[in-house]
Formats: sequence, structure tokens, C-alpha cells
Amino acid sequence: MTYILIFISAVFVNNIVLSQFLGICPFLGVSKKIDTALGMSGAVAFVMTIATIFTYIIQKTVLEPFNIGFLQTITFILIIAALVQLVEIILKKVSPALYQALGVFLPLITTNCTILGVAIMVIQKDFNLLESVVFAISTALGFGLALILFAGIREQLSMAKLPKGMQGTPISLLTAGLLAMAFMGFAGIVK
Amino acid sequence: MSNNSNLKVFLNGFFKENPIFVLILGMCPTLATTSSALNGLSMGLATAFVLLGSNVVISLLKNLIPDNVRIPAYVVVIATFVSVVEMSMQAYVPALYDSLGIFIPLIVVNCIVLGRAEAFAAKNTVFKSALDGLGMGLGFSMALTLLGSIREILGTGKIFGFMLYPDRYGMLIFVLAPGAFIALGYLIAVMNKLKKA
Amino acid sequence: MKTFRMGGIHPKENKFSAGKQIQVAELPKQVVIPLSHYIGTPSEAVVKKGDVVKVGQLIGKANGLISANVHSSVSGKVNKIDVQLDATGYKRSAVYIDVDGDEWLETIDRSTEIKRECNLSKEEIIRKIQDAGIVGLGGATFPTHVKLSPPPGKKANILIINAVECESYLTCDHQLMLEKGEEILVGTTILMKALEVNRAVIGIENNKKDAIVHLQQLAKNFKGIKVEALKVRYPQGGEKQLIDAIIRRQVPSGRIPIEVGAVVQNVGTTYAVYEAVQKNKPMIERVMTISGKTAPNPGNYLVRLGTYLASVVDQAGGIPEGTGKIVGGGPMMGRSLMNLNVPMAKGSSGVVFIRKEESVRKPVKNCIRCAKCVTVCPMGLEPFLLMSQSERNMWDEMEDNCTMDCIECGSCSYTCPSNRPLLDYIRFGKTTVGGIIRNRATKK
Amino acid sequence: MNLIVIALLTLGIIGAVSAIILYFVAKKFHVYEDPRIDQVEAALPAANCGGCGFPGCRGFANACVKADTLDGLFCPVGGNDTMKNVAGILGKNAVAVAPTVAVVRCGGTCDHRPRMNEYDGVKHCFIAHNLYSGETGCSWGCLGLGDCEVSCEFDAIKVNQVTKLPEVDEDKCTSCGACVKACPKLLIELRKKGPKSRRIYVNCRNEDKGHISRKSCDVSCISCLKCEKVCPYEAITITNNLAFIHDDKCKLCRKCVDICPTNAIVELNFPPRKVKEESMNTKEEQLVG
Amino acid sequence: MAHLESSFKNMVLALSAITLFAAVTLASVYTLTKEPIAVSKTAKQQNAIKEVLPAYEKLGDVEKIAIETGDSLNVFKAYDKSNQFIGAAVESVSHKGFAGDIKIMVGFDKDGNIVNYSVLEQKETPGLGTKMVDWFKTDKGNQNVRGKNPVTNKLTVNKDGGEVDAITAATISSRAFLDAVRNAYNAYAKNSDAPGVDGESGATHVEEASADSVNSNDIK
Amino acid sequence: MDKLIISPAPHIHGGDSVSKDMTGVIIALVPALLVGLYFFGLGALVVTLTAVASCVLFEYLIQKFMLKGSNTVMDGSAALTGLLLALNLPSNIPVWMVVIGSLVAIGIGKMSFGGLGNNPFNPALIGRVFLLISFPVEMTTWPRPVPFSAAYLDAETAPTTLAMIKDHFGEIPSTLDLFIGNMGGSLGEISAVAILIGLVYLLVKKIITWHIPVSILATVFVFTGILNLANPELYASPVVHLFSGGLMLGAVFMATDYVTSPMNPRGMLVYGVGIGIITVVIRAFGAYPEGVSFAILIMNAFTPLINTYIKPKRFGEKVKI
Ligand SMILES: Cc1cc2nc3c(=O)[nH]c(=O)nc-3n(C[C@H](O)[C@H](O)[C@H](O)COP(=O)(O)O)c2cc1C
Ligand SMILES: Cc1cc2nc3c(=O)[nH]c(=O)nc-3n(C[C@H](O)[C@H](O)[C@H](O)COP(=O)(O)O)c2cc1C
Ligand SMILES: Cc1cc2nc3c(=O)[nH]c(=O)nc-3n(C[C@H](O)[C@H](O)[C@H](O)COP(=O)(O)O)c2cc1C
Ligand SMILES: Cc1cc2nc3c(=O)[nH]c(=O)nc-3n(C[C@H](O)[C@H](O)[C@H](O)CO)c2cc1C
Ligand code: SF4
Ligand code: SF4
Ligand code: SF4
Ligand code: SF4
Ligand code: FES
Repeated sequence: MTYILIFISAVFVNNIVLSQFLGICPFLGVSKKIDTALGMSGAVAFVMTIATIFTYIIQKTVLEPFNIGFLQTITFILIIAALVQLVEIILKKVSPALYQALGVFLPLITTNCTILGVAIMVIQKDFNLLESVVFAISTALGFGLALILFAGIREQLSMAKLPKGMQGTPISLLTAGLLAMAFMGFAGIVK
Repeated sequence: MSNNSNLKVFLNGFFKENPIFVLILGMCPTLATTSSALNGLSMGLATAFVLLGSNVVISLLKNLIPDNVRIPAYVVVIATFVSVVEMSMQAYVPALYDSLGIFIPLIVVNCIVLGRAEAFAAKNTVFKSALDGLGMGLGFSMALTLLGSIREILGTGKIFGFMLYPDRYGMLIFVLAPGAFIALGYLIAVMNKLKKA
Repeated sequence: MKTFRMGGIHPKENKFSAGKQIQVAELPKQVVIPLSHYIGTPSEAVVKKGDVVKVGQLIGKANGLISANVHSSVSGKVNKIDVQLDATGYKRSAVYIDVDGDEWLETIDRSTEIKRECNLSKEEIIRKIQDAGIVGLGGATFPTHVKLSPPPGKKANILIINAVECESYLTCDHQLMLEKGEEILVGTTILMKALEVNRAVIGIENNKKDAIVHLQQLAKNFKGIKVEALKVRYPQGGEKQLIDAIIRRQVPSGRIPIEVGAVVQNVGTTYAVYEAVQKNKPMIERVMTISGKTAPNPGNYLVRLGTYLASVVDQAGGIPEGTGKIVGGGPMMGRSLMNLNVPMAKGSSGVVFIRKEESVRKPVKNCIRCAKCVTVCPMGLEPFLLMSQSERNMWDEMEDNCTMDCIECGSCSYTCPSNRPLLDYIRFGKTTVGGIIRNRATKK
Repeated sequence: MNLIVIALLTLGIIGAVSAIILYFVAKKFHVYEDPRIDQVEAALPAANCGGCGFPGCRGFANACVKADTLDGLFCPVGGNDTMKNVAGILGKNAVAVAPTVAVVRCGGTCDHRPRMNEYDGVKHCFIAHNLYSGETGCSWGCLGLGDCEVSCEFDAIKVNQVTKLPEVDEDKCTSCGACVKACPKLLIELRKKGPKSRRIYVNCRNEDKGHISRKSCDVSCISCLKCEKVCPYEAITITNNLAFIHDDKCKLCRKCVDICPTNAIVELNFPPRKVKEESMNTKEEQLVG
Repeated sequence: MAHLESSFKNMVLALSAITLFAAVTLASVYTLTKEPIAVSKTAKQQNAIKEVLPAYEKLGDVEKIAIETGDSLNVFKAYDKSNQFIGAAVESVSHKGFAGDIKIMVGFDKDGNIVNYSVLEQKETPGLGTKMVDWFKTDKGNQNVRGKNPVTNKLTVNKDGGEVDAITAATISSRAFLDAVRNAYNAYAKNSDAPGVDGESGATHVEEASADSVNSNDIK
Repeated sequence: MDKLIISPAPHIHGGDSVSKDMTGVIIALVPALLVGLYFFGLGALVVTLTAVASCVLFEYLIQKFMLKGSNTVMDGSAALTGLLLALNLPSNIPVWMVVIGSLVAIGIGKMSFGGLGNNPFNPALIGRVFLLISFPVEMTTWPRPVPFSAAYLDAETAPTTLAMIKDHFGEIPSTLDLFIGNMGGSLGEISAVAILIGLVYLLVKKIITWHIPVSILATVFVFTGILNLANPELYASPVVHLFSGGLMLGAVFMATDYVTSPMNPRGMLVYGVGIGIITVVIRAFGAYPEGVSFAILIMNAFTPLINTYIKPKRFGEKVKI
């Protein structure tokens, strides 16, 4: 049950993009087409899960026992950066097809604050490892949901004639705002 | 001449390349921490500090860092400054620290910081880099404060906690997530218009 | 009452010429007989300047598989073989014949007596149809003998006679059924024989009750022929729609009717088949409707091929005042004509005058996404989407969204509350995508 | 002090371990990609117009790097300068190509070509062309609905709303050929820009016999053969009732311009002629005669 | 500008140097801020205690008291000059908040009446649930809980039959707040110094009070 | 004679127009509006007039001074948005809030996206939800229905049926009252019967098809039925759910908005089922007693995806039976 609640919470109620404000840059940047949005969501899910596992283990086996919590930020970001690069290099060689699909998004992910955000959040929320993994996957799904919905709307908008001043970022932000407003309806389903 | 160009470097971050209105970078803290003018300003200043620090250090070290490890080295420098800010805020302004929450450590991944390190500090003198970091940081703070003020005024009728009109006329939505997106969207639209005009 | 299962509209019928006796148009002074039809390779002229020809004499020989013979519709002297502007303003080669008397080939049986017996074999029938140069009169002018020879491995099991005439204004098929009912039924049996099927259905829309009753009466004497009344709905005359309405089977995308065992022929074609097989008469004339809200004298005329439309229109009272547009064919599918100095061809089913107020398109507005175009599309397409993709040259996407299935019925443009020129753009897309597909095929 | 040591150790170990792993993984999984592709791409104008015949600038860059020589590879937008840069990067020789520019070969303005009917469909040349021959009697001429204008990414070709004919802005035209492909009437040609942008060409595409084309448009080529005869360099050929001036042979002597009875041959960017009055007169006489 | 060459040695050296620099900086800043952080953490608690209790001379031991919800709450007992027990502050929590746990400090006098409260931590919606910070201190309608006694007063929102006005449009937060207050009282009643109240009966009373509000409280 | 006109086929048009459709919907809304006026009197009148007038005015001003395009107010869609917004508000809401709602609906919800046809979300609902989140108190106090009431701002309040269900107090009105509309609620949502009359009109005039309203109502019926069977104490009966709150109004008039709903029957069914499920989830488990507005907005967001991935049944596609 806990896992289901974590899932619903992360996907709908406390959606990482629409209510937590994390990962806005890729949300605005990689959402022009549904296909790329799908790719990005996949890449984020992949990296987020792995990164959360790694940082969680480091936190529990190194930072906490040695009482050096103040190194959290720096170690986490190092691990994430290294991990992303690792994934990129390996993917390029092992599965060029997957690299074609996800590769272009990988460099963007290092500077995507969802990854670091989730790594820190699972520590703050005192999750155990399994909960953390579920949380990471659900958050990534929530990110994907928001991203793909948004990409769909933007694809449709690209067929419309927008007012000049609203083109580009303003209309994206506005649409995101209305989307966030709609998602507030899920408030209170779980904490 | 050189004075003039220094001024240009400094002002660059305010208008021509304002990180928020023009470069559209670092959107997360921009949206998340601007529920009030004060929060926006504090977040802006925290980021400005990191920007200044990392720009200075990186331009100092730029010739000592081999190309291949450039990015990890920069990240370490940035993360150090972020942690410093984090701990100092926790110690001396705990209330602010609480309200900015997770977004303090996330300054690390704010694209502006790394972006300026790469684009400016790695190529310019220490002084210029400092100016650039300061300009960018203040430009960022200005934008955040502006957005925070708008949201605070529309949402609660206050600015920096000072009441303008009774808060029952305030539109709560501007304090919440959707209002952040909507307000920033229109703010950028207006900025675009002003820039053209 | 049966009808097709998806989409469709019901434009105002305006059948002003319904029930008007077929009048034989005057013999013109000169005819210009085009050597090509809308579909297929042009035929090759077998006469030359100065030759004297009789009515029914071969003047153009079919050239290739999808092509049909062309016969002289008058007697007289070949003036020249030259280009002639057709209804689109482009040039096509045609035979100009100066009329001199009305001398028919002796082989043609001109009596009005109905000849019911036909003892020819399947091959002989098709041969005769081919020699007579019969093409479909339903609009596409596809050579009928090709349709009657299904590709190897395919076998027809039902013949459907298209007597739907779903376009507004047009009544030529209707009147033909009333006046030549029996001949049409004989024609049907001949076609059945040619196709070796024992079942034929004549589909007639319910706004032609007299024709339904008349043919039903006559059909009692013919084995295997059924007359089916259909709900009035455009574009029921589209052959895929008609097949769906009558045998509840849908021809798959990109396929021809024989795929579901059906062959569709227009009633006019059927009558022409009767005349060709039983009376040796090649295709030299057809019935056409002249109509319009302001037309002084709407009616149905039997016209020789190659007659200038202007001369036929003059007999029907000329162009009415306030005409903004003249349409060759029905208002949904027809072409607007630049002038009436075009010769009448095998596919000309009518001339319709549209008043000025109705001719000008209303201003185009934003698509309000009402989905009405999707609802009325008889092919299950998304016209609004195809249009915006066509506007943006998104050809791959258009192909994925089945543009090529569009039958160009115009229901979408007719319905759109925002007056969007949906079909214009879809046609553009079809042309381009069709070209891309052909290129791809030839490359392979 | 203790704390510093621990911090140092942790950070050091994490940093070192990840660096070492990365180093070896990178070695092991290295994939080679020619860095020159990026360099060449950077030297291109990034218009991504496809005028070079490749999908986008990167495609072209790739082709340049892969190719043995730069023969047949040309970026119309960047022109010879860009190609020189590319050649420099790759250490190959660029083949200089004479600069060309788009030329619309129809002179049938509203004055010269009366309208016979009124088109009320979508303002789109291709759609109108597929429907019928056009508003005027000339089925070859410009429809004036601006497909070329829409296709041009450089804003270089615009339909003049008075003449209803497109006009090319020579400075903006990059000779990418998009408009050539867009025109359903095949009116647009990429011609040599010529010295000082001087060009001479037959401003008509009507292949009807002279008397027919004359009827629909009074500046059409009527294939009277005069220009072919007068040209001293054999630069003009007449096929299908239409004269064509080959820009590689034409020496810009302007004899044909003077002799054309319908003014179908035009000259561009030449200084005004001193004897202009006279030649105008002769032409008029010929017209009348 | 001459960068150092990207040889393996240089790379290792440069990175190590920077890491060293980082570690040293961080460790020193940490040492410097360790104290203030700890201070500021307790300061918040201390201030809250001061705010919610009547003037007192000194605080006694902190008692950790487990209550039915499974939480164990900190009870800070206060004494006057003569070492008389004058009341206690309870650091209480409710898990029924709209968006997360609500932590409050509630002060009771020696008779178990609420003296004051202070909200320590909450994640409710700004402008709605956040109004609890002073809503229940304001004298307006039946909002004020100060001076009320969880035994004699029915401290549930009026929608659930209680006598406290809920925050407008934030019933859920109000319920959670009062839940935290009752939890606090439960712990208070069990503290060893609460003379004015009978720990056991007080606790059972509260249990009853919460028992009859359970069915209506439980929205899920 | 003038020059003949040449254009591609078809040469005739069915005569449908945007303004005809919009007027049709406005006519279909008249019964619901009359019931609102009957039960809420003066307040209903003031709110309706303000909303319609300000929506039309804002559209006119924005079109004229900001977009500078040809003016579109005459197509009636702005008036319709205003009317629907009003029908979704409590009748005792202050006028200035109505004006803000109209500005948000037209300015943010519609014109920022380029006007009619481009907006991804239902403008009236954007206006309403914006108000709901901004002014939760005013938006959730409902006047008690009193025939021909002249009270406006100081009207006596009554909870809505759904609020009673959520808070487990008060007596749920009888089915007849639910059907007629004798209960608290927004001024246009209370009477199921009036809305059903509107539905019949829309269907007869072929302005909408049955797919969206029927799939929403059926889904809500089934889903709440299951919940009710599982725990009748906690979850109200499906009939109560169908006739209370904005479900009817939403299903018939708001979810069917052309611009923001899917474009083919299959998509419409998916969309309807989605709205039904989300509505019940919010009603049964969420913070809000009512979820139709949110459900419609959320499914509006799904509409482009539905249009991309769910295609109409093509002719010649394998058909069952
Ligand atoms: C939209 C549309 C409507 C048509 N309407 C008719 C019609 O009313 N009557 C008819 O005979 N053919 C009509 N046709 C042509 C038929 O599809 C088909 O070509 C014809 O029935 C075949 O017979 P034929 O070869 O004898 O002409 C229509 C075609 C289309 C695409
Ligand atoms: C390229 C082409 C090939 C065709 N081949 C056959 C054929 O082999 N057999 C046949 O019965 N009909 C054939 N048809 C005729 C079509 O099925 C159809 O009757 C004709 O296109 C007219 O239909 P319409 O008026 O509905 O467009 C062919 C049509 C085309 C365009
Ligand atoms: C975005 C959002 C934030 C909300 N925040 C709170 C909150 O902080 N506290 C609360 O009790 N209810 C909150 N609610 C819930 C609703 O206001 C809910 O209708 C209310 O709690 C119960 O209504 P009532 O208080 O008027 O009876 C929130 C709802 C939404 C959609
Ligand atoms: C059946 C139908 C329902 C409509 N429903 C709404 C609605 O719920 N909200 C709204 O603002 N406009 C509605 N409109 C009007 C119009 O579509 C709306 O203003 C557009 O969404 C604005 O682009 C409706 C129109 C029709 C035809
Ligand atoms: S013209 Fe084509 S797209 Fe339009 S309704 Fe007819 S078949 Fe469908
Ligand atoms: S009928 Fe017209 S307005 Fe309606 S969806 Fe189709 S194109 Fe759009
Ligand atoms: S005018 Fe034609 S050739 Fe010249 S740039 Fe434009 S599209 Fe390209
Ligand atoms: S030149 Fe060609 S494309 Fe351009 S307007 Fe004329 S016909 Fe159209
Ligand atoms: S700041 Fe969060 S993703 Fe860029």
C-alpha cells in the first residue's frame, strides 16, 4: 500500500514538474514533439533510478556513518555526473540504437535538477532503499506524464497561429501553468 | 574604454542576457522560490554569491585545469560554494533556509552557474569574471525579486510582507504552482515586447 | 432502408429537371471529339484531315491497356486534328469534324425495338464493349472492358448497378431509367453474363421512387436482378460507399471493388452496353442534365459527343442572368468551367448554373475543431488534420493518415462551419503524396 | 582536523574511483567520430535549407568530409567564400561555381495579360494549377498566388500585388532553388548572376504557337526566330515554339533585346542606353507592322 | 591562453588539488557553522516553549511520553521560583495534515488549560492551511483555543460536532491541528508532574473524545 | 456578363457556421439558466449579465488592441464562454470576482493562444478553477435556493449535496429535488432535467454527438455504483452522484466544447471515460467535494494525445460483425 501511495503521490498529486518545480528546463526544452518527449522521459527514468540507488547507498554507507552529511551535495553531484557520462559512453558502444533514441538527452540530464532533487528528497523523506527506488521510478513517470502531455499540447499549438508576443517561452509557461492548475484537482488524494 | 566595457560586462546580466528573461535558464528555482518577494530576493542573492565565487575561482584556476577534466573540476568548485552557502544559511538565517528548502543545494545544477563558468569565466580575467558573476547574479536576483513581488502582490496583497490591500482580495493561485508559471509567462511576454519596442 | 455505414451528408436535392423527358439535342455544325478521357492513355487518331466519316466510325484507336476507342458522333469531313482547350484550360488533342448530314454506319441497328436475347459468349461481349469504346459514365470514365476482365485469381460474385445519382441537380440517370428501363435490365443481364455472376443489384436512392417502382416491376421478368431502394445520402454513388450499402463489405484501403467480389457499373454505362452489344452502336452520345436554380429551362438532353456545351446550353435557354459559376457535372464533384466553348465528353453528366451569391466562398476562419468534417467523411479520414498537414508540407504524416483513401467527395468542405477549404488542400496533398509513392515504387 | 581528513578521503576516493572508472570505460568503449564534421558544420551558414541537396547543414558537412574532392558539393547560401573555408578545413580544393540567382520567366503583368475568369480557391499556385490553367488565357504563365514567396526562406522573392508577378531581391537570393521546386508552372530558373549582376533572358515560357500565345499575352515569345538569327554567339535556341538564351554562351551584347518584337527578352541592370529612343521606336513600328 | 595539457598525470593532479581545496573549505566551514546550526535548531524550540508557557523560572527534564498514535512526544515541564510545577510545553505532531505532518508546540498550565501554541513545522497550502499559525489564537467566533481545556471543552471542528471554528476552506488542516492539540494533551496528562489532572482518566477521556470524532474525522 | 468564377469542388456549402453552432448551444442553455434564475433570483441575474458582458468586452478589447486581427466577437463564442462561466459560479459571488473570472477565461484561457479554436483548455473552466483556487471561500459558499429570491450578497447559504456527502452531515435531498434542482449549488448546475432538455436539443440539432456526455455519465454511474456496493456508508449512491454537482452541466456543455475535446468518436469515448473516472476519484478520495471541472481540464490536456494516437475508424478497416 505504501508503494501505491508513493506512486500516486509522485505521479499525480505532487507531480515533480507541476507542483514541485523540478526539471523545468527539460520540460520546456525537450517538449516540442511527442517522440522526443518520450525519449527524454525514458532517459530520465533510467538515470534517475540508477542515480538514486547509488546516492542512497553512498549516503547510508559513507556519509552517515562518518558523520559528514555536509558533503552530501558535492558527493551526490559528482556521482550523478560520473554516472551520466558512464551511461552515455557505454550506451554509445553497446546499443547504438538506444543511444540514438536517448543519447542526445543524456548530457542534458546532468543539469536537470530532478535527478539531484530526487536523490536528496529520498534522504529527507527517510525512505528505505525499496521505497526510494519506487519513488524515483514514480517521479520519473510523473515527469514523463507531464512532459508528454505538454508535448502533445505543443504539437497541437504548433499548428495554430499564436499571438506574436506569446510565441515561444511565454506560451509554454502559460500552458504549463494551466496544466498545473488542472492537476491541482488531484490535491488531497494522498499527501 | 576599458571602463566602458567593464560596465557592459556587468550590465549584460541585467538586460541583454538576463538569465531568466532572455536565456531562460534556471527555471526551477525561479518558479519555486518566488512565492514572495523576500524569498525571491534571498534565492537570487544566494545564487549570486555562488556565481561570483565560482566565476572568480574558475577564472583563477582556468589555466591549471586540463580540458578533459574541466567540467568535473568546475562542478566541484561550484558544489563547494553551494555547500558553504547552505551551511551558512542554516546557521544564521534558519527561517530562510527552511523556506527555500531543497532549492539551495540545487543551485549546483542551475544551468546559469555552470553556463557562466564555461562561457565566461573560463575565458576571461578574474576581474571581468567577477563582474560578470556579479552582474549575472544580480540580474538573476532582480528577476526573481520582480517575479516574487508580482506574485506576492497579486496573491496576498503584500510586498515584502508590507500590506497593500486586504488579503481576502488576493488571488491565492499566484502563491501556488500554477500562478508561478502564469506570472512568469506573461512577464517574459512583456519583456519581449519591451525589448522590441 | 440501407445506406453506407460511415459519414455522409444530405445536401439540398434541387432536382429541377426530374421527370423532364429526354430531348434530343440538335445536330451541331461542328464537333470536336477529344482523343482522351480523364483516365487512361489518349487514343491514337486513325483518320486524317479531309477524311469523310460516318456516324459511329472509328476515329481514334485505343492505345494501351487502359484506353478506349473513340468513334465519330456525326457524319461529315475531318477538318483537322489539333489541340483543343478542355474544361481545365489545358490543351488536348482532338478531332475536328465538320458535320454534313446524318449518315450512320449500316451495321448500327437504329430501331427502337428492344432486343432481349443475347447469345454471345463472355469473351464476345467484352470484345464488343471494347470495340464500342465504352467507358464508365459515372464520372471516372474508366474503360468498361477492363473492369469486366478481373485480374487473374479474382472472381466477381455480384454486379452492382449504380443508379444512385446522389449529386444534387443531376437527373440524367433518373430519366434514363424511366425511359429505357427495360433496355437497362437487358444491359444488366449482359454484364452479368460477361462477369459470370448470377446476382445483380440496382441501387437507387429513395428520392427516385418512380424509377424504383418502374424497375422493380420490370425486374420481375429478369432472373437474379434485384432493385434496392437506398436512403438518400451523399456520396452514396461513390462505388466503395455503394458496395458497403448493398453488401455490407468495405473495400480495403488502396484496393479495387473486385477485392470484395463486386463490380460496379453506372446505369448509363449499362444502357450503353445494351446498345453496343445488342445494337452494335458505339459510344457516340449520352444524356446530360442542364439545370440550376435560375436555369430557364432545366432538362435532360441526349447529346452527341463533341458538341460544344454552348450549343446545348443555348437550346436549354442560354446562360441565366446572375450566374456566377458554371459547373460541369454536379455541384459537389463537378468542375467549374471557364467558358462553354468546350466539347462535351463521355464523362459530361451535366451543366449546372450556380448563382453569383452562392458561387463566392465565404471567408475562411480558424478551425474550431468541431470534428464535423471527421464525422461526415465517408472514408473515416480526418480532413482538418490532413489540411493542416498539407499546408505545412508534411507529406509523410499525410500518407500515414491515409490521405490516398480520400474519394474527393467534398463532404468535409461542404460541412465545415468555418468554411475551410479542406478538400482543396487534401487534393494538393494527394497529388504530392501520390507522386512520392510512385517515385518510391519506381525506385524499387 | 579529523573531519578534514575524513572529508578529504571520502571526496578523494569518490573522485578518484569515478575518474578511474570513467577513464577506463571511455578507453574501452571509445567510438570514433570525425571531429572535422563539427568544424565544417560550424563554417556553414546553418540555414538548413537543403539547397545543397543534403538533409540539413550537418548532412552536407558529413558529405564534404567523406568525399574525396569537393567537386559537385556546393553550398548555394554560403557561396564560394564558405566553400573556400570548408576547403581550408579539409585541405581540399573548392571548385569555384559561378554565382547564380533566381529568375522568374514570365512577363505577363495585368496590363499585358487580361484576366478571363476569377479564381476563388485557396491562394496557392499548386492548387490552382492542378485545377485549371489560370485566370488568364496563357496556360503557361505565372498564377501570382505566391507559392514561390512562401517557399523562400530568405525572404528574397515576393509577389508584387500590382503586377501579380513575383520579383526577386538579388541581394537576398541565395540561389537555394527552393522556389524553382515550388513553382508548378516551372517558371523559375537559376541563372548565372552575370558580371555586375547583368543578365539577359527570355521572359516567357509559353510553348504555344506564336499566334496563340500572342492572343493571350502581348509580351509572350512568339518564336519568330529573329533573336536566334541575330545572336552572333549562337546563344539562343528555339525549341517548342520558345526561345531560350543559354547563359554560358551569352555575351550580353543585347542585340536580341533590341530585335524582339514583343519585348519578351529582357535585360537587367544595364546602364541606360543612349540610343534608347530610337530602338524603342523601331520596336514599336515592328509591333504595329 | 595555455591550458595545461590533458595528460593523465595533469588530470589527476588538477582534480586532486581541487578536491583537496573543496574538502578543506567545506570541513572548515562545517566546523565553523556546526555550533550556530545546533544553536539555531534549539533556539527555535526554546523560543517556542517560552512563547507557549506562562512565565517560568526554569525547565525540568524533558520527558518522552509515548501516546496511542505511536509517536513519542517531548514534554518540557516548567517550574516557578519555588520549584512548583506550573505547566508544561508539549512538542506534538499530527499526521492528518493536508500536505504533510504538522508539528506544534502546545503549552498547558497546571490545570491542563491551553496557554498558547506555536506552529513549528507545517507544509499546508499558503493562504489556506497556513492560517493556523494564528487562526486559533484569534478572538473571533469560536476560533480561539487558548484557555480551553481538552477535557472539558470538545476540541474538534464544528462540522464534526465540536466547538472550534475551522479555518475557512481548510477544514482538513483544522482537524489536523486539533488532532495535534489532543495528542499533546494526551502526553501532557501522562507526565509525572501533572497534579491537577488524573493522568489515567484524562487520557481515557481524551480517548473517548477522539473516539467519537473518528468516524467523521476519517475522510479516507 | 461578369467573369466566371473558378474554384475547386465542392461548389456548394451546407450553410453551417460558427455563430450558428454557438447560438444553438446558448439556446440549449436557456432551460438551465431559467431554473437558476428561478431559484437564485437577483444574484443569478447579476452574475450572468456580468459574466457575459465582460467576456464579450474583453474579447473585443484584446482582439482590437492586442492581437489586432479581424474581430471575432460576433461569432458568439465569447458570449457562450461568459454564460457557461456564470452557470458555474455560485449566485452570490461578488461582481468583481466574476469580472476577474471572465478576464482569466478570455484573456488567459482563450486569447493568449490566438483565440477561438486554438485554446488547449476549456476557457470557462479555466476561469472557474482559477476563481476556485484563488477564492476558495467565496467559491464554496452556496446560497440556499429560494424561488424568485431578491437577496444577492447576503443570501442565506446552504451546502451542496456533494459537500454533505464528503463531510457526512446534513440530509441529502430527495431524488426528485435533485432532478428538479431544488438544492444548493452553482446557478446553472442544479437542475438535471433542464440540462437534459438542453442535451436533447443539442443532439437533435446535431451540434454535438452522444459520445462524450453518455460515456461520462455511464462511467460515473458504474464507478460510483461499484464504490457504493463496496461501502454504502462512505460512498453515496450512483443516482445521487449523477444528479448532483456540476456533473450534468459538465458532461453536456463543457466536456463537449469542440475546441478542447477529441475529434473522433473513439477518442471521445476514451475522453469521456477518463473524465468519469477522474471525477469520481476526486469526489471520493480528493480534497474537493466536486471534481468535474478538474477532470475536464485534465482530460483537455490529454486531448492532443488522444487525437494523435486514437484515429477514427477508417473505411475498410477490419469491422466486427
Ligand atoms: C463522391 C462520388 C460520388 C459518386 N456519385 C456517383 C453517382 O451518383 N452515380 C454514379 O453512377 N457514379 C457515381 N460515382 C462514380 C462511382 O464511384 C463509380 O465510378 C461508378 O459507379 C462506376 O461505374 P462506371 O464505371 O459505369 O461509371 C461517384 C463517385 C464518387 C467518388
Ligand atoms: C489505375 C486504375 C486501375 C484500375 N484497375 C481496375 C481493374 O483492374 N479492375 C476493375 O474492375 N477496375 C479497375 N479500376 C477502376 C476502379 O475500380 C474504379 O471503378 C474507377 O476508378 C472509377 O471509380 P470512381 O468513379 O469511384 O473513382 C481501376 C482504376 C484505376 C484508376
Ligand atoms: C491546492 C489546494 C490546496 C489546499 N490546501 C488546503 C489546506 O492547506 N488545508 C486544508 O485544510 N484544505 C486544503 N485544501 C482542500 C480544500 O480547500 C477542501 O475543500 C477543504 O479542506 C474542505 O472544505 P471546507 O474547509 O470548506 O469544508 C486544498 C485544496 C487544494 C486544491
Ligand atoms: C458544444 C459546445 C460546447 C461549448 N462549451 C464551452 C465551454 O464549456 N466553455 C467555453 O468557454 N466555451 C465553450 N464553447 C464555446 C467555444 O467553443 C469556446 O469559446 C472555445 O473554446 C474558445 O476557443 C462551447 C461551444 C460548443 C459548440
Ligand atoms: S473529400 Fe476526402 S476527406 Fe473530405 S469527406 Fe470526402 S473522402 Fe473525406
Ligand atoms: S469541420 Fe471545419 S472547423 Fe470543424 S473540425 Fe473540420 S476543419 Fe475544423
Ligand atoms: S528566391 Fe528562390 S533561389 Fe533565391 S533564395 Fe529565395 S527560394 Fe532560394
Ligand atoms: S512564379 Fe510560379 S510559384 Fe511564383 S507566383 Fe508565379 S506561378 Fe506561383
Ligand atoms: S533549473 Fe531545474 S531543470 Fe533547469
